[in-house]
Amino acid sequence: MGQTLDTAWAVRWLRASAAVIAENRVALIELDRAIGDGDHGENMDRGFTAILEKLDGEQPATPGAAFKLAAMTLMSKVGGAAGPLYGTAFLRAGTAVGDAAELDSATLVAALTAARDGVVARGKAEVGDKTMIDAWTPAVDAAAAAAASGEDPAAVLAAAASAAEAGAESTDPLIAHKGRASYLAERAIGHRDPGAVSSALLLRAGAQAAEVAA
Amino acid sequence: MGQTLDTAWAVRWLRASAAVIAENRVALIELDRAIGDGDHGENMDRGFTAILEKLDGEQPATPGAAFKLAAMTLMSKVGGAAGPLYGTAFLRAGTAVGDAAELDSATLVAALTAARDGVVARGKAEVGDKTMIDAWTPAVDAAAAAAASGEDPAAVLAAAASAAEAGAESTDPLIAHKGRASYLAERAIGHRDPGAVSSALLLRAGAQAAEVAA
Amino acid sequence: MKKLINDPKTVVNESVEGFGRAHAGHVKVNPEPLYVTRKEAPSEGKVGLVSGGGSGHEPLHAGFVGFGMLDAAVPGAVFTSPTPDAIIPATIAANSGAGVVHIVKNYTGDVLNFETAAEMAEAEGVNVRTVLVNDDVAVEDSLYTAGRRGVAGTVLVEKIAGAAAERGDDLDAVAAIGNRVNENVRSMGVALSACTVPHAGVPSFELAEDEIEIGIGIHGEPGRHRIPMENADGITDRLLEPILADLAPAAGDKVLLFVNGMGGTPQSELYIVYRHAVAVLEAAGLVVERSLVGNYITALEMQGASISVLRLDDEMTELWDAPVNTPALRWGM
Amino acid sequence: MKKLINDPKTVVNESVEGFGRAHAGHVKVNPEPLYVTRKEAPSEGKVGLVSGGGSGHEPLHAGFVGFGMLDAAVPGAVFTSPTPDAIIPATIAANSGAGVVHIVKNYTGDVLNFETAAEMAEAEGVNVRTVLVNDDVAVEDSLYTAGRRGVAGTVLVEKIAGAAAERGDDLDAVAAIGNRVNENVRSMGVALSACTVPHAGVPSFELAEDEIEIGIGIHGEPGRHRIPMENADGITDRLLEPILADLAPAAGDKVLLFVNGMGGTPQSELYIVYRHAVAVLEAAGLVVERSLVGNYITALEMQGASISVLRLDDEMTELWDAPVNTPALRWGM
Ligand SMILES: Nc1ncnc2c1ncn2[C@@H]1O[C@H](COP(=O)(O)OP(=O)(O)O)[C@@H](O)[C@H]1O
Ligand SMILES: Nc1ncnc2c1ncn2[C@@H]1O[C@H](COP(=O)(O)OP(=O)(O)O)[C@@H](O)[C@H]1O
Ligand SMILES: [Mg+2]
Ligand SMILES: [Mg+2]
Ligand SMILES: [Mg+2]
Ligand SMILES: [Mg+2]
Repeated sequence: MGQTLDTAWAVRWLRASAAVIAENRVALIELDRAIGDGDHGENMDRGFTAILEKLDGEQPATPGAAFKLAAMTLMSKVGGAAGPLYGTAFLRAGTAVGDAAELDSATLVAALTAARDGVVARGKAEVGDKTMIDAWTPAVDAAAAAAASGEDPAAVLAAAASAAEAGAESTDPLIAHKGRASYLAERAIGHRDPGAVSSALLLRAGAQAAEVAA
Repeated sequence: MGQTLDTAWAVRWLRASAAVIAENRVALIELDRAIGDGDHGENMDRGFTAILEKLDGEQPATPGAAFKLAAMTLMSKVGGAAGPLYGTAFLRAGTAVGDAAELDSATLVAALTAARDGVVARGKAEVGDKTMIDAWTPAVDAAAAAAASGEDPAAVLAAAASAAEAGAESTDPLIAHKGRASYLAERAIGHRDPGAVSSALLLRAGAQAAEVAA
Repeated sequence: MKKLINDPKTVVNESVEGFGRAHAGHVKVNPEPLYVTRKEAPSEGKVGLVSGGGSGHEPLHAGFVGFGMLDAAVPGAVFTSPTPDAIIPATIAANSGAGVVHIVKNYTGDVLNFETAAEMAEAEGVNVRTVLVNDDVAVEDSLYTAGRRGVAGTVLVEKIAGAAAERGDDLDAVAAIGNRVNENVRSMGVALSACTVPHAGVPSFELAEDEIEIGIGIHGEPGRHRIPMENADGITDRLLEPILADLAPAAGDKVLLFVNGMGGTPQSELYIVYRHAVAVLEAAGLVVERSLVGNYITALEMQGASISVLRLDDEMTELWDAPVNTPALRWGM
Repeated sequence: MKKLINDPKTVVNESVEGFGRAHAGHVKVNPEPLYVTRKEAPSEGKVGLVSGGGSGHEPLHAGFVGFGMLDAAVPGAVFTSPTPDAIIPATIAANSGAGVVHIVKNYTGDVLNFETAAEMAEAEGVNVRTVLVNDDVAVEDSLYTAGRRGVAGTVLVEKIAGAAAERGDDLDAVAAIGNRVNENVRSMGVALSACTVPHAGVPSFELAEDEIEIGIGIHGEPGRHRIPMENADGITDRLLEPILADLAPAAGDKVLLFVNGMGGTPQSELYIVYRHAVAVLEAAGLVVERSLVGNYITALEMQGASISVLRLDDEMTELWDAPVNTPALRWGM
C-alpha cells in the first residue's frame, strides 16, 4: 500500500495527542505520584495545551515543521525530565524527515528511530531502566518489522503503539535506574512508569490519526 | 461542733488536691481545649506536682504556712491566668488565717472570702463572666451560711464544695467576659469553664480532707 | 500527633537549649528559671527591653533578642505565660540602671504574671514600664471581653521600641514609642488547620476539609467565625476589611504591611496573600512603604496567616530601618 | 487540600509577583518567561551565579538572589524544573562578561534543562560552568540510580560560591569552590507528613499516624525506608549516621551544621534536632564552627527536617562569614 502521511496527519496527531493527554492528565499524575513527584500529567498537559494554541496561530508547512513546532513548544513549556526528552524526540524526528511533504513507512521508521535515539542521547537510559525507553525501543523495533514486511504507515504506527503499550506494561515489575523512581529502589516495583505510559498514548494517537486518513 | 482544722488537714488537703488534679488533668485540658488553649490541666498539674515535691522537703508549721507554700509554688510553676489567680487566692487565705495553729469555721470563712476577693482583685471578674469566680462566690456564700448556722469546718467546706460544683455547672450556658473564652462570644455557650471546675475540685478535696479528720 | 520532640515535658527546655547553642554569638540562655538574654547583658546606659509569653510562637520572643531589639525574653510553657520567678531575673539582667520596658501581649495570664513581676522588680529597685500590645481586631466588643489580644503587631512594637532604646531614648520615651506603634497597628488572622499542643496530643480544634477559621489568635484558639474555604484573594479581603475599618487610615497614609505565617504555611502562599494585600491597600490610597513577610509569630505548626497594617510616621520608619541583629531579624549589620 | 492560593495554575506566578513586590529593594522579577534577578544585574566584572529548579522549595532559590549570593534564579512550576527559554535569558541577564556559573541540583529534569540552556547561552557568547549539587546520602548505590539528589547542601553551595564571586574570583575559581562545597557536604532528610502539590490536590504519599519516612527528598517523593515514629533524638541519630559514614570526617575537623525545616515543622522542633545533632557531632570529635537552623529549602508544607554537615576549611568559613544581603539570608550589611 503506497499510502503516505501528510502534514494534515501530523497536525491531527498533535491535536489528538493534546486531547488524549488532557483526558489522561490525572491518571499520569497518579502514576507519577506513586513513584515520582506527581507532575507528569500536569507537565504534559501544559505542553500540549500550548501546542494547540500554537497550531491555532500558525499552519506548519510539512510534517517535519509540525514536529519541530511540537519540539520547541514542549522544550519551553513542559520542564522536568519529560520536557527536554520529548522535545529532543520531536526535534530529531523533525530533522529525520527533513522537508518531505509526505512520509512513507521507511521515513516514518527513520523518524521514530531518531526520536528514540534522541531520548537515549539525552537521558542515557536502556531498556529495563523503567523509563519511557521501555516503550520507545519496542515501538521502534515493531515499526521497523512492520515496515520491512511492507505495511503502510498507518499499520506501522499501529504496530509501534501496540508495542509501546506492552512496553509500558512491562515496566510494572521493574526497579528504576533512571529518573526519580530510581530513588525508591524496590519500592518502585508494582508501579507503571508514567513516561512510558504517556509515550504509548502519543503513539496510539498517531496511529489513530493515520487510520482516519486510511 | 467545736472541731477545728489543723496543719495536718492543710497538708492532707494539698496532697489530695494534687491527686485529684492529676486524675482530672486530661479532663481539664479537654475543657480548656474547647474554649481556651488546652493547657489548664497541664498547668495545674505542673503546679500541684511541685507542691508535692515541696511538701516532701519541708513541713509547714501552720495552716497559713501551708497556704503560703502553695501560693508561692503555684505562682512560680503554673503560669497562664490560673497561676497568678490561684497563687493570689492561697496567699490571701494564708494572710487571713495568720499563724493560727487551728482554724474554726469563722476563720475558714474568712480565709475563703479573702481568697475569692484576691481572685477578683487580680482578675476583675464578676459572677456570670464564666470564670472560676462563678464557683468561688457561691462557695463563699454557702460557707458563710453554713458557718452562721453553726456547722463545723468540715461541713462548711462541704457546703462550699457543693456550691462550687453547682457554680461550675452554671457556667455552661454563659458567654464569657474574661479570659480566653471571651474571644469566642456565643461559641463558648454549652461549654463549662475549666477554672471553675478546677476550683470545685480543690474545694471538694478540702472537704474530704476534713471529713477524714472528723 | 507527630512531632520532632523527645517528650512533651521537655520541649521548651530542649528547644531553647538548642537555640542557645545555635546562636551563641547572639544570646545566653539561663536554664532555671528559663530566660534568654543578649550575650552581653545589660547594655550600659541603655533602657532594657524584656518580652515573653507562652512558647510555641517561635521565633517570637527569643529570636528577637539582640542588638536593636530585645535585651531578654522569657519563654513560658507552650501557650502558657511564664511565671514571675523567671520574669524577675530576666528584668534584672536587662537593667543597666536606665530601667526596663516590659512588652506584654494582652492575655490575662501574661498581664497578671508580668504585673506581679514588675511589682517585685520595682521592689528590687528596677524602674519598669509596661507596653501592652492589643492589635487583634478579631476581638470585637472589647468592653465585654478580656480585650483585644496581642498578636503579630508585637513584632513591630519590639523592633521599633528596640531601635528607640538602642539610640538612647529614656525609659518613658521608649515606652511611649512602643505604645505609639501599638496604637497604630491592627492585625487579623486566619487558620486553615489547627495546631496540636504537645501535652494535649490532639488538635486544638477540628476544621473540615472545606472550612477555615477567621479571626483566630496565636494559640490555636477557635476564631470568631467559621466559613467555607475561599481563595487567597477572598481571604485577604476578609482580613483587611476589619483592619482598615478599625485603623481608618487616610488616603496618602504610609503603612508597613506585615504578612505573617502561622508556622505551617509555605512562604510561597504568604507572598500570594501579600500580593493581593498590597493591591487592596493601594486601591485604598495607601502607600506601602515597608514590608515584612514570613513566619515571625507562629502557632506551632498551624496552617494560616495573619495580616498586620501599621500606620507609619517618619520616626517609626527611621526606627524600623535602623540596624537590627537578632537570630530572626537582621539587617544593617 | 487547603491552601492560601487562588488557582493551582497561577500559584508560582502570583507568588513570585508578591515576592518581587515585597523585596523590590533586592530583586526584579521578569514575568514571562519567569525569572528573578538582582535589582541591578549584571554586577560589573563579577562572575554571575544562576540557580533554579522546581518551585515549592521557597525561599530557595529566589530568596537567595542578592549581594553575596545569586544573581538570578529561575523558578519552574511546582516541583518541575524550569525550561531553557527561562534559564537562557536569566543567564544572559546575570552575565557581565565574566561568565556565569549554573548551580544545578542533580535531578534528571534540572540537569537536562540547564544543559540545554547552557549550550544555547554559550552559543550566544556567555561562558557557562555548571556546579552539580548531589549531597543526599539517602540515595544509595548511586551507580544504579539517577545519582544522588541535590538537597539542602545547595544553600551552602550558593552562599559560599556567591561570596567567592563577590570577592572577584574568576569563572573557574567560583565553579571550583562551588564543587568543593558540594564534595564536602552530606545531607539526609525525614518526613513526618507528606505535602500536597497544588495541581495534584492530594498528598504525595500517605503516612500513618505512627510512621515516618526516612531518606526523603524535597519533592514529596517517598523515601527509602518507612519506620515507626521515633523521638527527635532517635531520628537525629538516624539522619546523622549515614552522613558521617559517608563524609568520614576526622576527629578535630571543623564543620558547619545545618538543620533545615521542610516547611511545616515549627522552628522550635528544628532546635530540638539541632541540640542533639551538636552533641552527636561533638561526641564524634568534630568542632561545630558554624550553624544554620531554619526553613531554607522546603517541600511546600511538608512536616520534617533535614540535617546537612559541611566539612569546613578556612576559606569556606571566611566565605560563609562574608556579608550577604538577600531576602532570606542576610548578615554583615
Ligand atoms: N534518564 C531518562 N531517560 C529516559 N526517560 C526518563 C529519564 N528520566 C526520566 N524519564 C522519564 O520521565 C518521566 C517523568 O517525567 P516528569 O514527571 O514529567 O519529570 P520529573 O521526573 O522531572 O518530574 C519518567 O516516568 C520517565 O519515563
Ligand atoms: N479575669 C479572670 N478572673 C478570674 N478567672 C479567670 C480570669 N481569666 C481567666 N480565668 C480563669 O482561668 C482559667 C484558665 O486558666 P489557664 O487555662 O490555666 O490559663 P490561660 O487562660 O492563660 O491558658 C479560666 O477557665 C478561668 O476560670
Ligand atoms: Mg514528575
Ligand atoms: Mg488555658
Ligand atoms: Mg495558656
Ligand atoms: Mg517534576
